[in-house]
Amino acid sequence: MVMNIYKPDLMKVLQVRQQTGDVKSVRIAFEDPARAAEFSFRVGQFGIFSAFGYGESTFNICSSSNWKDYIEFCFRKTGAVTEALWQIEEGDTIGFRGPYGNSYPMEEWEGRDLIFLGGGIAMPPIRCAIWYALENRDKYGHITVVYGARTTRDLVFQDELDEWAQHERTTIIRCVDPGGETPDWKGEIGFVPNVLKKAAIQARNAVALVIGPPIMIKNTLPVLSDMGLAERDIYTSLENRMKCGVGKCGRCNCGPVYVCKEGPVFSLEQMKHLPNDF
Amino acid sequence: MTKQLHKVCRELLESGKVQVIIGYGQKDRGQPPHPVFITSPEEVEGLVWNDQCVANLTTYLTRKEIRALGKPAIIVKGCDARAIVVLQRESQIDRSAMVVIGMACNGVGEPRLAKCAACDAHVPAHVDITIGEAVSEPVDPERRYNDLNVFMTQSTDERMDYWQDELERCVRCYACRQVCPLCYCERCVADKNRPVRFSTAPTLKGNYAWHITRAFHLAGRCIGCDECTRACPAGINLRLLNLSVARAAENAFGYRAGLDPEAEPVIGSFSTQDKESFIK
Amino acid sequence: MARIGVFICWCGENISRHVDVEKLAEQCAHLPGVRCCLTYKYMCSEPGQNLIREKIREERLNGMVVASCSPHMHLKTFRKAAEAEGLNPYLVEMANIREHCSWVHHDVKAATAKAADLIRMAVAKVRRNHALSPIRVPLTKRALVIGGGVAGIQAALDIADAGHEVVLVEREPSIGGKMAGLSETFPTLDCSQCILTPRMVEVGQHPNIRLYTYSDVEAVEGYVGNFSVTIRKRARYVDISKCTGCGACWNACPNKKTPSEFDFGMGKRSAIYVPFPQAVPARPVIDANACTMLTKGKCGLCAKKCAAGAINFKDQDELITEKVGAIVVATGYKLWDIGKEQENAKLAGYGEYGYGTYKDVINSLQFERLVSASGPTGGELRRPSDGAVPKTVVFISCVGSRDNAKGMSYCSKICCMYNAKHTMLYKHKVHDGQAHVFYMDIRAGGKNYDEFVRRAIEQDGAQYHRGRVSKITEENGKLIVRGVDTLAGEPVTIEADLVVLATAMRPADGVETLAQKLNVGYDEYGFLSESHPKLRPVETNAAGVFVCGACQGPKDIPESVAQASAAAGKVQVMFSREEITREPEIASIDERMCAACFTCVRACPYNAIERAEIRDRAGRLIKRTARVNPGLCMGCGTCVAVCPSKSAELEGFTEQQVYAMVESLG
Amino acid sequence: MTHKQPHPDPDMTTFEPKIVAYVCNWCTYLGADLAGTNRLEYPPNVRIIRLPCTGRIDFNLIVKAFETGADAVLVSGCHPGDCHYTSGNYHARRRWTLFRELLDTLGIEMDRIHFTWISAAEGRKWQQVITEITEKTRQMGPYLAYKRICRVS
Amino acid sequence: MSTIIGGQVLRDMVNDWIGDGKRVGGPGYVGNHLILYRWLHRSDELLLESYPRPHNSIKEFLFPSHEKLYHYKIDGQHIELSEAVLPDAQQIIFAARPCDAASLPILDHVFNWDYRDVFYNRRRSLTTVVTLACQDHDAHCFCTSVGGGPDDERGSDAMLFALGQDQYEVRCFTDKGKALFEGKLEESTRVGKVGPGPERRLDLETVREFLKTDFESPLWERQTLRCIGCGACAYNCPTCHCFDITDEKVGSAGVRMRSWDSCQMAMFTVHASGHNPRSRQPQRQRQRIYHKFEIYPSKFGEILCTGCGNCSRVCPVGLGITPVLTAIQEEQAARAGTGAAQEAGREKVDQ
Repeated sequence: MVMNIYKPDLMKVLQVRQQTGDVKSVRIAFEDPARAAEFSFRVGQFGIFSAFGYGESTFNICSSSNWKDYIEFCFRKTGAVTEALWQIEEGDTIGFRGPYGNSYPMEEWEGRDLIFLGGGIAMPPIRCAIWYALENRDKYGHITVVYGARTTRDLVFQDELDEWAQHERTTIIRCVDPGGETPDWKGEIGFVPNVLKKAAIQARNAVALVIGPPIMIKNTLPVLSDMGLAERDIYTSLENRMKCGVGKCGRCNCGPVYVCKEGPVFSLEQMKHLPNDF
Repeated sequence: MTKQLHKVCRELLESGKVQVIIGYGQKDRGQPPHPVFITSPEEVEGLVWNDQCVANLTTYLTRKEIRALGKPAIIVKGCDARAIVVLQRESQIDRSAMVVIGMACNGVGEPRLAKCAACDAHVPAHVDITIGEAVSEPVDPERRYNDLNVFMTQSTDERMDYWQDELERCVRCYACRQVCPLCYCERCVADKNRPVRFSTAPTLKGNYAWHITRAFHLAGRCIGCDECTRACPAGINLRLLNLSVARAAENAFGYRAGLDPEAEPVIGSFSTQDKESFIK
Repeated sequence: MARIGVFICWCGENISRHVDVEKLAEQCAHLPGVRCCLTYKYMCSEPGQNLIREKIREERLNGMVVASCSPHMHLKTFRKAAEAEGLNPYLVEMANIREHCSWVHHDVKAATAKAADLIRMAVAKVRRNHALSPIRVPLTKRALVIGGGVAGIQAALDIADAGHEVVLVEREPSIGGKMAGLSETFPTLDCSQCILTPRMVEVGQHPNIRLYTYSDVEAVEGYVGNFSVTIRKRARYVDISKCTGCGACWNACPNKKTPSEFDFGMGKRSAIYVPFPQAVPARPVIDANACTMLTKGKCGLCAKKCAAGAINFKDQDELITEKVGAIVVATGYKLWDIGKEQENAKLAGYGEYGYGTYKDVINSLQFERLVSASGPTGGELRRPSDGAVPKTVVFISCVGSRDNAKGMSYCSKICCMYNAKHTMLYKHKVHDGQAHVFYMDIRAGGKNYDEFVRRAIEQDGAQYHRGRVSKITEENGKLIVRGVDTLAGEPVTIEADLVVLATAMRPADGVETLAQKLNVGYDEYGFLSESHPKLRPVETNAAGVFVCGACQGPKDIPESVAQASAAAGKVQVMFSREEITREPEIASIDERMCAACFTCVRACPYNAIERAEIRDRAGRLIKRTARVNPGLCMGCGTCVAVCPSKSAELEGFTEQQVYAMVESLG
Repeated sequence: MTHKQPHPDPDMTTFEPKIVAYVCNWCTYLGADLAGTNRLEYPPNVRIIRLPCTGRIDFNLIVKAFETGADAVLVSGCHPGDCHYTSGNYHARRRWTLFRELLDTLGIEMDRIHFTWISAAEGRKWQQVITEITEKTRQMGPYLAYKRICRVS
Repeated sequence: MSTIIGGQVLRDMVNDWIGDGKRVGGPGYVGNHLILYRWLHRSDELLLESYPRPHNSIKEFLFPSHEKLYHYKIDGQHIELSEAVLPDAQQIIFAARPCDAASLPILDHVFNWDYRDVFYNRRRSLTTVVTLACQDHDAHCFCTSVGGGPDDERGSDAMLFALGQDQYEVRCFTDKGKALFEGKLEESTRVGKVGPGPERRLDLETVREFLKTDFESPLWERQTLRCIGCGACAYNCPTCHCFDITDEKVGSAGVRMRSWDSCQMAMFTVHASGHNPRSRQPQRQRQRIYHKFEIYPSKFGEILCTGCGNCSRVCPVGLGITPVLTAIQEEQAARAGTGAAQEAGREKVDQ
């Protein structure tokens, strides 16, 4: 059968959870069992999801690659496609093609401490890495997660944050921007970089994954380098606009790379070679 | 006229009255003049004026990149000047914060552009400085819309076939929109997808809806500078559509765009005495 | 929304007779997003609504389409039912498969297909509806009543008695309207003045009623709860606060020749006059055209005679602005002046009856004046031509009414009753006189109405001829009335001394311009359009504007008074709350995308869009934009259509919803 | 190049024209309701889309109706002067005066687009207008030219 | 030894191809003065002489302005996908210009690296390219500056060389070319004429040096201010290949459509959050030049430009690539300032 690289697989919607006022996470599975069997991906990769009649959008696959019977993605209602996806219910059918892009070098990170820093809607791309690390707990050192959002209502996957806190050698720190807390808020108050500095984690041979709005990344880097992380140990995932996902349509081209092929995961060292055009 | 233009522009720049001159330059003789932005008095020599200066420079007055250069002086022909009147009426520009240099013009383009045959604005109106002389006498509507009248002698089916061939070539490069001084929207309705009002793919269906939308958004506004027709790489005669809505506004409401800054625009206002014969 | 419920109503058999509701339910169950689809015999009934509420709970519906009658009928009903169950009312849409489908298409297959399309469109729309909550708007608890006839008086008194301030505007120098001019009223023959005058006095003295007589409504701005009404108080040339009503001025006035409008030209009055003795306010007014002092500057006797010095020839019109929350229109009626010349071509008038040429051919209101005790002849019936007591009087019904060819096609409803009354009054005044009535049908449907007409015929000997009058000619002092009596089957010729025409009842002059000022609809005859003939007879499509009495259609006094109280009731319902909740279906503008061309500002009929500026914290101008004032916007959507970049959006009819409806027909 | 030989003509008798009607909520919609309450029968080919006022009816909607396969489009609202929003129909009248010229230039068949004023009291006129348009469109047959333009999927 | 063919024989061959169902694309008149590549109905629409080159490119025949990727049908909760119908008619591009044909091998890279684009490849395999060597050129042509020339064989299956009096020399380079002219050629000794080709004005080495270092240079702003942000240059360029995927829905069925897009469009790179890395027009112009002369060469080893000059030919404001590259060259020359560097700079240009 001639391989039409743009044609998606049909996916059955298993479960839809509303995370916040405008963010939902959706669990989907392949309708075609053969495709389900042969499908695999690595954490950090993304997929392109179709709302038929409206178009396609790019989201990270936020479930762990070890979970075989479904994949999950998370989105905020901003445009035409996400508005259509907002209306899907259990039992509906949507399209998915992927996995695309590179992934977190989990093998390279084995034996090292992991620091995950997430801001706002950026938790999903980190969540898959955290689950993967927890499922191979012994391969990794201490895991620290600092996850911040504007207000308590904007925090995503709150139930799982609690679950992660149960694991040993794992520190989960939640924070909200000043003024976003509620009276019974037990977590930290402040921006992620400051909370991280306050936590004063001793990072022995650590690796960091930072995903969030550009301003958060800019302020977090100095804190991490003070903690002794080299630029090649700090990774992020770029949020470029993508359309084809297969390195053809030119949309995600930034400097020498096609972010959808050579990215979206880059170390800071690699990012040095990119013009600030992302 | 060019020397006169250089003198005027040098004075304007030196006196600090304006920070940039939007005019025509022609570095390489082989190619037609193109828009230039002169910011220092020395560069004024780079300005040219001849009958090849076809572009309508007023489209730059609403561009944020050009506004950043400071208070402009702009060189306009008679047809271009009318765009300034419309832009002023639609509160897009502050007329007092610019100097408009009107060039007398007896027709531009090699071969002569179609619009120049029925031009009644050889001497630009509502300008601050006029350079050169020309005689512009009124043109009766019959001659102004002659191209359209000739086209309309064809039957409905012939016209439909004609436009199906023409609009099939459109590849939606949007040159007609980007070159038009009156297409200044923050984000064009063609770029909005909630909802998608017409297909953005260059299907014949999408092209029909796009060109209907573009032409109708010029109803009672199009000044007939015909930049869209010149800019279209597929050679589609958009002039006919513009003439159609212009003629409609003139026949029905005696209104011609860009002549009188105080006139009430056609769309958005109404008169209880508007005549029509098609509503049953 | 993706959990939609579709509820298809049989409407007894109004829908199910031409629309196969079961097959329809099957088809619509497959529409995208539809979770449950069922039919019921009477969806709007109690059990029907309970079924809906149960389904909302059971299926956790977040959107609902009711396929039944017109939204104008029951949209509010179903939205209330949804709201009671916690579903936002604006997530409920209706598909009109009755008035627009089963009632007008009798081919079952085509009607069912059309119903399916209408439901598909409604589902496509409701899936894109937003949950809205009504807009809260402050309320001015004052009412304006336009027209001081019996309806206006009743409405004003009811509202004032409920403790709210009322502004009553009457065009004539005194309130009382047409009823004040009547002699006695059917069916009880009690004297019109006796039952009306106490109410008029009550109005005059009511602390909550501010009375503007001899005044018109100049302009109305604003919207429900916040109207600003400009009233033109025409120059009266008499300061009613000083005047004691002693009458010295109108007795002294030399000009007694002006035809009295109140007597419809039957009597005369002076230049400074009080229309009728029981006028409220019982203060005179100077007729500027008749007073020689005002026209030629000569005379001024009245001023000399006035002890209170109340007369002021320099008086000017005065424009007064009143803030009111609700408006009741009670402008009443006029009888059709059926002479030859008519204001528009369609009306041909009844030249053949000689009205306007023969002095003794008068209309019913003129007859009322002649037999009224306060009338020009003091109650004695005398012919206008020579003052003789007419021995034979002919009353003609349906003059201009029920006549598609050259008059009004509707029935004026009260003529049969007052014709019978007139024959009785005539008998009581001229015992040996003979009354004849030409009629088509006797319409006497009210309480004791038919008995009243029987009495006129059997006891007072009125001769009723079932037939029309073809022509009236005058020969040597007698009016020859040629007609036919279809029951007797032969022509009838009567030599009458007096002919009274019961002409068609039409709305008062100038009601169209007033309606346009108030944005109220009116029909081809000028009667104001009520919001719904059966369910909302006293409301209009303009929120906060109510109608009662003859301005809404021909009716008699009991009905006018009943409607007046109904309108007053509606105003009191409105004033019972501290604020008005307004429909949230209004426009809004995406200020990031607006190109600030302000075409919408020009186009908005309510000036609800203003030019605004967006500045950063340092006060630097970022951009200009248009901005909608939610209090003024009435939701017409013109701004959406004229906006080139479609930055304007109208809730309830957003672009996404309308395009979804059209595309669902694809 | 769209090869422009028209479709084989479907035989006229079975052709049912599809008519999209954009109507204003206060007058024409109620006029249609009145036609219903008076049981004035008319052909079932029309699909009514209710909008608050003719002022709200966007020119793109006419084009979109043809795109979704309509053979005729009707736009109807309150008579001048009767508009519930006072001036919506005046704006619409001016808009259609200009828009018709543009569509005529583009070769759109103008007798497939109808504009009428129908008040809430004119149930009979609604019946007449719909019957007339349906018959006229039935004779003209399906709008092949625009269907050819829209051959997408 | 050379092989030649008569003009009339060529025209008959074109009619035969069209006759037996092949699709033939070539330059033809549009209106009375514009020449564009179009699908041809009859050979007399073909235009072979007296013009430098058409204003659009043969990209239209291999990577059309819009094409269907796949169909879908929605029924309640269930969705059905079906393949789009791929073309199967042979395609012959006749009388293309060498700078058009040269674009095909360049485009093959992007459409086949890692994922293979079945749509492009299918049309590419069905296509035979017959080019016509250039007799003359206009002020916009700069093929010689990017490794091309009036008789550049890249991408052509066969090439015609005008001999005058309606006679052409034919050189077949590939089996497809040979198969096409099977039995139609006559032996001859005459060799077709070739125009001189535009004088080489640009030196890509200096340009690439500038690009490597001067991403933030004010030159970009100065040179590209007049760009109005339309897509005319990209859509008429033989090598620009960016596209958008949109959804066309009618009723409950629809099709996913691929159509041309351009980095010059304001909305090309806008993020879902509203942030747009290239929000100003000079940034977008810079991206176009970087992608063509720095990024594509470093990734695929080919310059993404064949020097056809269409970008400046169709640009409403007389911009395109040549004015910017010339300005870069002048900047580099000026920056080299005095001494040997300048000498070397000029010498390199003269080759």
